[in-house]
Amino acid sequence: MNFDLPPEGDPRRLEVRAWFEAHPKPRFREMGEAGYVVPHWPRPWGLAADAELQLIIAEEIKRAKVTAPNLVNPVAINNCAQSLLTHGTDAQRKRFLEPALAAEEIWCMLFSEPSGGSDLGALRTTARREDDHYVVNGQKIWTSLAHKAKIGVLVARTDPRATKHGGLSQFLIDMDSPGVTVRPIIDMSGEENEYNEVFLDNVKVPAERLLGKEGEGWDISMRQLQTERVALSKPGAIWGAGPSARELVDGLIAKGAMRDPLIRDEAAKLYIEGEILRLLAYRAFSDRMNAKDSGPESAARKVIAAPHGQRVVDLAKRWQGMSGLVKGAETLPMPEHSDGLFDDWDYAFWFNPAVTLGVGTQEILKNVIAERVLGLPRDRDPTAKTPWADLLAAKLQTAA
Amino acid sequence: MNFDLPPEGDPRRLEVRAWFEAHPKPRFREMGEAGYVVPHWPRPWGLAADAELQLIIAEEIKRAKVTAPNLVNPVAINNCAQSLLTHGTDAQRKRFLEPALAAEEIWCMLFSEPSGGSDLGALRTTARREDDHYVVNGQKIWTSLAHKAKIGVLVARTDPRATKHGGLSQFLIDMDSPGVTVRPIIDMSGEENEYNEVFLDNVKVPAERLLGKEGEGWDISMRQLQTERVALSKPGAIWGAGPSARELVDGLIAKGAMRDPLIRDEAAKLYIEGEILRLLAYRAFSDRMNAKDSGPESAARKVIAAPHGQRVVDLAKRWQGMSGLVKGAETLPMPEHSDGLFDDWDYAFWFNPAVTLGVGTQEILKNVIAERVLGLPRDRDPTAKTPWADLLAAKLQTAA
Amino acid sequence: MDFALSDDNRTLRASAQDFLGKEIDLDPLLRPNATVADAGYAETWKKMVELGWAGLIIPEALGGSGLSCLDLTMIVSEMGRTLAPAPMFGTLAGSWAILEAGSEAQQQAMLPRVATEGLRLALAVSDGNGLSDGPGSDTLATETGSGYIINGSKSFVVDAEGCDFLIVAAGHAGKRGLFLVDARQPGVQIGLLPWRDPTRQVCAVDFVQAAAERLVADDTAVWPRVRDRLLLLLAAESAAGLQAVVEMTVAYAKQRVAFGRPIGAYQAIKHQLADMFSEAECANVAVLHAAWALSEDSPLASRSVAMAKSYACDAYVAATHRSIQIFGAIGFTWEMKNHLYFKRARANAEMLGSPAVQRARLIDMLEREAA
Amino acid sequence: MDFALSDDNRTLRASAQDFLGKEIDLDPLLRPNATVADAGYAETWKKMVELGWAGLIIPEALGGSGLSCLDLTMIVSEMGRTLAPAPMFGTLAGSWAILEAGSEAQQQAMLPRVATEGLRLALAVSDGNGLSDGPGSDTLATETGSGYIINGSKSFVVDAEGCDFLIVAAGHAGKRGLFLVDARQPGVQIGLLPWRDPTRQVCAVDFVQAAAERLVADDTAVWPRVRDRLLLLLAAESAAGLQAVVEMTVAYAKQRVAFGRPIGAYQAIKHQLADMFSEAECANVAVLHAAWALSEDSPLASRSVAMAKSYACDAYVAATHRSIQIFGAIGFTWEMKNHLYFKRARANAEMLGSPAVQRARLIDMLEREAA
Repeated sequence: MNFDLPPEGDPRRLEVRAWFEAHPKPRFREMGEAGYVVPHWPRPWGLAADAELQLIIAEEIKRAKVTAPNLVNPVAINNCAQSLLTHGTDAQRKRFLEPALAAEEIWCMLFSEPSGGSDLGALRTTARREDDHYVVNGQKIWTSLAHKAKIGVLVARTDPRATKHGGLSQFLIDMDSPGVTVRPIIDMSGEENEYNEVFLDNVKVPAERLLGKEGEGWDISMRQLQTERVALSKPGAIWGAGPSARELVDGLIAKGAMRDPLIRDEAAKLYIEGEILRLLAYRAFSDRMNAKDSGPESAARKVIAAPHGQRVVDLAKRWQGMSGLVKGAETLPMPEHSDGLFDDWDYAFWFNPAVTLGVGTQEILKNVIAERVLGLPRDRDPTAKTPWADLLAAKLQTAA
Repeated sequence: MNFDLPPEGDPRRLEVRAWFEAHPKPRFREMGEAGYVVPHWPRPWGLAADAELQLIIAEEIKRAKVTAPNLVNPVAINNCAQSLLTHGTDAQRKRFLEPALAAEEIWCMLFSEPSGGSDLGALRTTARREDDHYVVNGQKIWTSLAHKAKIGVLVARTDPRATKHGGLSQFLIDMDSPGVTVRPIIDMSGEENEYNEVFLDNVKVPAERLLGKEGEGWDISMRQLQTERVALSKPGAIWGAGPSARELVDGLIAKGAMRDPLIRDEAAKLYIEGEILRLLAYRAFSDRMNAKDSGPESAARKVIAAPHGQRVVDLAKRWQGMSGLVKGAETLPMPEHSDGLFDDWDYAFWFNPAVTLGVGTQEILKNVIAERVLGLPRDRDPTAKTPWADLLAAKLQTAA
Repeated sequence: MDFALSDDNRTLRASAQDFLGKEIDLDPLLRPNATVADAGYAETWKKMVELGWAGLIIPEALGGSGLSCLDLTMIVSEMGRTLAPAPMFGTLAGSWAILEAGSEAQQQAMLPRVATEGLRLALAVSDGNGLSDGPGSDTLATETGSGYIINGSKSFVVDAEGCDFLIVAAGHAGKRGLFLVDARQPGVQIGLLPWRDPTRQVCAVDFVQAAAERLVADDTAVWPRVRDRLLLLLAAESAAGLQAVVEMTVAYAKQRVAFGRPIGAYQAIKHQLADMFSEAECANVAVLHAAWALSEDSPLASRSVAMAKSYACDAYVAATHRSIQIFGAIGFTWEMKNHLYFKRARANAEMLGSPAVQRARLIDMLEREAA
Repeated sequence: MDFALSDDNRTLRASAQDFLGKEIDLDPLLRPNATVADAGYAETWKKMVELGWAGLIIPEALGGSGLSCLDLTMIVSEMGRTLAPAPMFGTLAGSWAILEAGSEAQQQAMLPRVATEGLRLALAVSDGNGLSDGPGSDTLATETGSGYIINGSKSFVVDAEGCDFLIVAAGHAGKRGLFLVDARQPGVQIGLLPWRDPTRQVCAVDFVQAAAERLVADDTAVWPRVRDRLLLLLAAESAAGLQAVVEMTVAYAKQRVAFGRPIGAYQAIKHQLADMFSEAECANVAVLHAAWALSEDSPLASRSVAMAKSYACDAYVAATHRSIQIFGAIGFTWEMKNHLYFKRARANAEMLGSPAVQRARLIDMLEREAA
């Protein structure tokens, strides 16, 4: 056991650092060719890197002050594109992977629907096969990046006679297809830069855009969301981004706020939890390094991480007192380099209720732990085994 | 609206006080004849008193430093004897009420069973009719006062072909009958003065000891437990008895412990909650005065009161530091007059986990609020409608 | 002893419910950058004046209704439940200040106009850090021959913009006094703060050589009494808002379906709602006791008010967060009301001393009593 | 970088599990008034000595195994999981004190006997209020010609009764020093405290003209290092006990039936168990990091230990309470193990500084670093 991260003199680190010194402002395509966009993928896209090398590359990207491509095209790079390795055709890999990894084509996930919520399998968007294409109708919601995306990863129902999970398929659709309309959602922070609604009105999707086989949509999507859960559970307050408990404590010390023993104790609790979350994230990394599946245990990390982040920004907000209600008032300081929107303490606070909404509510995560890790009996979903069409007919999708 | 309690000069108060001055050490039977044991009952047992008069009598009993009879015979006086008014025969009222109200015959409740827990309806004790009596077999647990009791209020299954709730009946049994064995339970405080196991081995119970009709046992018992819930929700830490948040705060001030701002804030939270619980208890009283059914809202009070009490004794315990682990070490002070065991801070702490176990777990109480007050869908009990004998045959009482 | 509301209380509450139910429409606030002005702030006030609500706490002799704090609570609770945008807070605050600190002549000059004409007031006590108990050195009054001149600035002044008179806490001769200031003079500059709670109008005010009249009573005696009443207001709004949030969340949980059942059928949700309901009951009784104690001028009033403010605000903050969680992602959008309650809860919690500050005050009071 | 346990770590843990699984039987404690003596306290220690566990942290040169803190954690965690009653805590504490404060000669004189003969030690640092960081004025040492004489008293001394030597913190010349005291001399009176946790032996000790030998090193340099190791011990015990409690509660929830289903099928129970599991994961990784940091003599070690103690103890206290709730009334009886874990958790939380004290220390350290 060794909690030290790869040291400064690590030869692999030196090699990566040398590359970034030779390419001071690399284009993403260059980084992709070097294998630095998805180092854990097999060649030619990645380097088949172990977890330590992945960490080294991530740290060196940060050190070189280069924007990480996965910040620009997270849906493709963190979640979905990997499915093409296992379920895609050669033609699909050829068409999609390069522009995705170079962040030249932004992807978005067309998963959630207004009627669905955490019951993703109850989605209503349909894809009807006609000759050499599918015709898609429906509505998606909570789609990050939809307004910037060229490619949408769509889950839609291709077989209404199958069960709610069994009748789903996944497609890679062009977001500029006729019939696709994107409308931003203004969230309670007052900003509209995060989420969108997407309306799909008789959208024609060529049959070769089907990923995997018909009916595999549920399994493929679940694997993609699982990946997201790992990526999202770092100790920044907002899904790993934004301020962490370290910044909270540094800021409170700098502002002299630790003189208040109530703040002192609360900040200490958060600091401890934040350090533990950091260790858990590294351990998940390390487990992968030891070829051990981190699996549903990662849900445990997220179940702690999400409310942790909310309490971090809450304490920072309460430290402001009355001024905390004034937009633009002085907040705790943040480090100079900024990774994005959430690095603003004020914005992070007004956004924070979403943290426990996105990517599996707390309740679902706790069920995952209880059922898959602890082996407790499963919650029954009375709609799981019935053909979708029968559910619709029985109106089992409206209130009992 | 008027939050003042009945004033000193209230004529009814003066009358009660005069009685206690004339009877400085009253026997319970005298108090019973004066109507002061169950003032809310109709005459001749009570005074048909409104809530205000009940409160006056309770206060004057305390003021006269007389032990309240319901502390000595709580099961009869607080919970069960009242059922004889509605469900008993004349002969039963004649036989049981006077000695019960005079606390000359102590009662106990033979309800809970080892296999049942909060699912009281799943009890297994049977009462088989034979000629002019019933033969009772089974085991009861968590019976307070069984070692002192003359009369046991027994719930047993008289009809195994009925549903789990439908086949139950209630009896008033003699605790000195052959076949009744009482064994004390030693609880985690190390004391054995609170609970017992009761074994019932071919106990003969005369048929005239049946209360109400066969099959009414569930309804009668539920009403008795409901009464208990109201009685138990005063702001003392242990079901209304023992130290309250006021004593906590007084003690911490007296000991100079409020200098610690963490203790100060926690104590303040508890003080506030304690005062609110006091108001809620009075309001329930007042509602009764206005002939308004306080009903399941009292579950809300209990749901707050139980963990409140646990936090009160927990903070007092943590104030002791290491010494808190030493039996007999100095605790926070308590007022001079003591109402019983729980007035010891140390004992109250080591007893406290039981507070959320007795009389409806927190989970059951929250279900009551959610379902009966808020109108949310009921938890399904898949065993509710099936004949008990079939449940037994299907082993639906063991793990799935 | 009677813990139930009187028939008069109930009637008052019902009439407030009736009026506000018809009058208040928060939909205009569910668009970005909307302000109270878009939600009928001025228009609603006009109707309130017609109803006599401008003079609720002003004695009948001065043209008002002379309601007790308990009566008043019936109305302001309903305003809290509906998040009614209207300049009630400022006018109540100003009226109390004049009632407590003004001479008879000053009361005569101002309060009948408030009660009958709907003259709008605002109370400027907080400094830029939100402290309202300080010495007031951020704003200073200078005596002139005919009166006073005020210079300085105040912040977090509720309902200042559009008001007619400000009552300003300002330092003078080393002490803090309360001054009556005509808000419409050039030396008074009022600016809207970018306040996160869009249902309330909160301002910063600068004074440059502003003419002022001193209210006669000593601020140290007056301010605690005014503050207690304002704390009651915040607590009452919060307890009632909390109840509204519980109701709307329960309704949603009955209707929203997941995995084939209403989400309110799941224990995880049921138990959260049961907790929220229980806390709402607690907040409600705490507020009623505080209102009654103030009405009776009970020696326990300050303590009771501090308790009500601390409890109700904490519970409101927790429940409005929880409500968004139960609604799910839709509850996080600007077009739902959830965030309005969330923001009101956060703001009320901070105004005039956070829950933790109230708790510290409570123990102070208990310690003084024990000593 | 490798966050997984090494094969050596795993082997060590497995062998500890194996031994303790066979050896430890808590049933004798599930009768009232039983003490550690009834649960094999002395007998288990004999076997531990045979296994070499008496000298785990004593260097190989002095006859021990020279384990790192990380290695040691594998074993003491298993003792925490099984609540093993045996004089390990006292002997480890004493050994560390001698290792850190003793001269080479003192180490040579004592530690080989500990490692090979199972000489039992106990560390007497806490005063009657449970403070272990004070100046030691409750116990004073006086120099004599040949050595020292100690007078005074100590409390909360773990494993004192039956021990061979005490290491005592006593005041001398205005400073606190550590003194080696033969526990079997008449001037040393050891009394069992009526300690609520029946799995641990805790004593009060009086010294009347007790002969003592001074350990050479300065206490102010030594005590923080010893304390860090003892805090790790408590944290490791707590994290492992927590895991045991989660496991036994999950097992019970699968088997106990209410309303026709295992109680573990209800969301209310499932979610509590999920929370307990998650906190156990957190406690575990916090302890491993602290153990590793101490093993590496990392500058972060003190901080990491304070964090592990605070987190693991809080989580252990919460989970042992929760466990009784999930077991229901049966979990409240003396005949079940639940209360043993509950009491160990409460005791560990208070020993050597409560979780709140550890948090205050943590911020102190962070502030010093920031300054």
